[in-house]
Amino acid sequence: MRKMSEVHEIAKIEIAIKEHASSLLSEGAECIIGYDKDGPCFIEDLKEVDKLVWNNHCIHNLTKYLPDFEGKVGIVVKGCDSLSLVELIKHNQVSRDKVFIIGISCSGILNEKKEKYKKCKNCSHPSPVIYDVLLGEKPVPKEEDHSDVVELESLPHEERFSFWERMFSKCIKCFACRNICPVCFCKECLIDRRESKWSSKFVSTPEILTYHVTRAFHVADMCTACGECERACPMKIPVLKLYKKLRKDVKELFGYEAGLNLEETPPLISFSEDDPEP
Amino acid sequence: MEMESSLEIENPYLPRLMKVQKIRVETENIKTFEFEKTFGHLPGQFVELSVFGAGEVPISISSAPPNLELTVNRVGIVTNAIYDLEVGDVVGIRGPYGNGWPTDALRGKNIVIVGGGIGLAPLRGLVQMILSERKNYGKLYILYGARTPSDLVFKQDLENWSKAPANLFVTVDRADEHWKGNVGVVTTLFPKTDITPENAIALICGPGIMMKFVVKSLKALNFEDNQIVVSMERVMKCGIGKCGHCNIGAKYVCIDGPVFNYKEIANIPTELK
Amino acid sequence: MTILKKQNVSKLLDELRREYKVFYPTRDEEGVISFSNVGDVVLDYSNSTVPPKDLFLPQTETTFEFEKGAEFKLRPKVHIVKRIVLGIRPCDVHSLILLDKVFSGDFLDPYYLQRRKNTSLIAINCTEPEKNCFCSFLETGPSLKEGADIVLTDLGDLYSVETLTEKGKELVDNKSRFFEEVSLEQEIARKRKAEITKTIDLKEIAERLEKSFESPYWDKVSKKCLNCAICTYLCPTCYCFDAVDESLDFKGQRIRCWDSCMFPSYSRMAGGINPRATKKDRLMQRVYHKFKYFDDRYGNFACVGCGRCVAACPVNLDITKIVSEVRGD
Amino acid sequence: MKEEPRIIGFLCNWCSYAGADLAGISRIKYPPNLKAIRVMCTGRLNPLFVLKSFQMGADGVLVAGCHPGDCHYTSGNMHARRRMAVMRRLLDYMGIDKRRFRVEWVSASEGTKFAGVVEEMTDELKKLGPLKAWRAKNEKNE
Repeated sequence: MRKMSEVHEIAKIEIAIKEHASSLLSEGAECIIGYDKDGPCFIEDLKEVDKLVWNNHCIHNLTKYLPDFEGKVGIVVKGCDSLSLVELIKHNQVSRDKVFIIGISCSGILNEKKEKYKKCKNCSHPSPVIYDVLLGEKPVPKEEDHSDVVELESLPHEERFSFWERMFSKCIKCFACRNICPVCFCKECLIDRRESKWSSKFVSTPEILTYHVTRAFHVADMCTACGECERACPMKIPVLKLYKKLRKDVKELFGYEAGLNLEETPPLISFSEDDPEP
Repeated sequence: MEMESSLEIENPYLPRLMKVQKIRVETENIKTFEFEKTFGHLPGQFVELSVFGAGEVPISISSAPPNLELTVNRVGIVTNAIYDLEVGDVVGIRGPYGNGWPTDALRGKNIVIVGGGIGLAPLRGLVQMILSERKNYGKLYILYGARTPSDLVFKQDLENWSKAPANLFVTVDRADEHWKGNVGVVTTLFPKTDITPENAIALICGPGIMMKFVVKSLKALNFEDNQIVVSMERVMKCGIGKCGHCNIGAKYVCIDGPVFNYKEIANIPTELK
Repeated sequence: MTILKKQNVSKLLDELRREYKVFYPTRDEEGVISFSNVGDVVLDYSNSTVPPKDLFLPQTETTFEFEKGAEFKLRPKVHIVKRIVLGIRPCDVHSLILLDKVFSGDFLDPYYLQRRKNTSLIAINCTEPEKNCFCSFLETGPSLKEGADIVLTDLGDLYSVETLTEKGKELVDNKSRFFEEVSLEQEIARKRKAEITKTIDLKEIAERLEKSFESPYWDKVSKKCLNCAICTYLCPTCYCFDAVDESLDFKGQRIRCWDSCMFPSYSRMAGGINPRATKKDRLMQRVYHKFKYFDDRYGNFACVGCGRCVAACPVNLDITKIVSEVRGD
Repeated sequence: MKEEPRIIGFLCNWCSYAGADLAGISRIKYPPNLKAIRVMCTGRLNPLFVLKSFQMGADGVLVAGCHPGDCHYTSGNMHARRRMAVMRRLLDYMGIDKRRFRVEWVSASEGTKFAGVVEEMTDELKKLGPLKAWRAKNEKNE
């Protein structure tokens, strides 16, 4: 059960979102990317501002859509989503001055069964790290939780492999994990380039493993563990367990965490003389 | 495990093996391959050509029956593998597929043939057929355009056609120092002709954008939609109406086409992209 | 009427397995339901995550093997094992009726048809549909009248058994010791009525789609689409496939695998021109194909109302909403 | 008969490939289990190269390049060092033992070192046995 004060807070945020949306649109913004009752929505008309909602089900990471727009846009961004936005700006996919960030301090999103999403239970960034306006009271951040990664790491190699093998044998290669990922912004994915023969349409477990590991590696220093990939997966493959491992390693090896600030150089496009040996 | 007897049906996915008999270089990127004369086809039909290991692609037949010639432009993995074939190499061929040009409907008509680039390939067999029974048809106009003089295909045929009882007009988008003919896209040829829509049928094949403008020019000459016939290109994986790739609206290019009366597809917005 | 007691299901399954390869719904640790021939049978499911179409049109299959050498060899690989699919839902049975239309016709597809011919279907009527089910609007459920050999209906601790074909009747007769005869009235009274709550407005859909090619509605509705293949891969009626060669040295195989019209590569021609270049084009293609083109060609909508695409879409795109809303003006 | 381990070696053109050459010219004996693939620089190595090697049946993968600081292209190997560090841990996490993926710095003059690395790795892989897990197998539900 949610506390009364929380419900009130949520309603206040929704009103504020609508107000900001209205003023942005009247100032000439191309679009407001927010939530309506059916998930992501794109408000271009002042008359439609009332469709915008904020509630416990606004799970989608809307930053995915930002690179689709050229003009000025307003966007509703939760704490976790803001990390992806930092990465998008850092990698020149979005320009900071063309986006107005309506940041929301979030206390966790509920799934269909009215339970908090797994990733929300131990949220390390409930409040946006980047915003133009911040709505909601700042909740207390927690340390990023890597316990599931550590647990898998402690198993022998064979068990680790059979875990992933069982999981990935379910994969139907729908590419939802890739297509929903905000930092998978390549215009053409290496995996789709049939000329190169690096990947095949043949669906077999080794082929699928190669796809997932390749993608994981490509987003190693950009993944913010927003968890959209895992949520999108129709086969309920815990892919976040893979990406969180990379976040953990990149932090341990290079002291870097994706999404925290705009200044730090991503570690896999730079180096230092005293890097650890592989 | 108990086995049940297999269905006695022909496997339409199994190509027949054929050897390349002759190769003619058309341009830097285009070659014509000749195979043994085994099956009858209609001008405008196509085959599915396999280079095993590279894959399979639909290729229109560029000769009149009974000759089987395929003219291929190297643009992707498979067509590059085809380009590299040598005489004697084994390929797989399925087909012929598709409807072909409406040859019966052309009898007694004035015929306007418009080709762009390698789009002349499916039209070549038709021209050959018309010329071989010339008296059955009215006037014959052949309008052909390519990017540069070196991109013109079937140079020997063009030479022959210029002497045949036909009105041949050739143009290039960009000329070189030796080019003395017309310069400009294929639609710039129309004013040089005396084409009228009376008792005429126009048959077009070329890149989507070229066909779009040719249709526009023909309509400016008062051609009706049903006097315009186009040959379409789409991604195809099966050639037999199963794989779903080549649909234009409810039509499949592979079994309902590749030749369409423009009237059939005129109202679908993606048709000539 | 004939009944099958629930406690006899696994015994019947063991018996059938001696003669057939039997596929049935199973549930894994994460709750994903898929058809398999190993693991525990699950019949109290509402709908499988992945439709059983992959038993007939596998996601990946070898059509033939080739070997280059002094002599060139082609070996087709057509599948001829006798199978039973147990526990298939009415909507999925109807999807197979639609796929039959595609894979027969002027050209027969031996891979699909062979599997269909050698597979018996034991369907199970729906008593508890999911909230995204809308089969009643397409007349593909919740109860089955054609398409399977046997239909079961859940009546609490037993299933009523109905045979729809000779093949089904033979099957029940051969295994008669697992079935019982009981009086009719008593069982019918216990039958629950399945309730479909989701709606779709199919009225004049062909005309509405015809008129809305240029409608700005499509720009709006397609904006959130991610162009992943969930909706098409999980759709029991989507049949598009790709064919590719896989080879090492002199040996190889031609493979056909599912393809999705949601992928840009689906319609991109060699050389780079793509007649469906935007996600709007691709979403339109999916909707038009399902509710117009397929109907024009085969006389049915290519939708059986299973609701999988609605339930699984990560951005809540709802085809029932699109179909109900789209207007020409 | 016991299966011999198969190692795919990605050797940089300027140092390690020359190092391997030197090992050959100097007639240093080392196991024939390594299939060398020359790349211009370890920095050119796409992670897919490593993955694909395992997928296609390699039991081990060796990446060898110039010593840090000696890259022909100034910093290619420095970038590779970071990438391969991440890759190695990732593969280990996926169930491919760390010892199956080695990154070594071998200069053009280190023929002996190169031979030693290959020998060591071959021995280790013999102990670990073949990596069956990732090899291409296919067709479910038939």
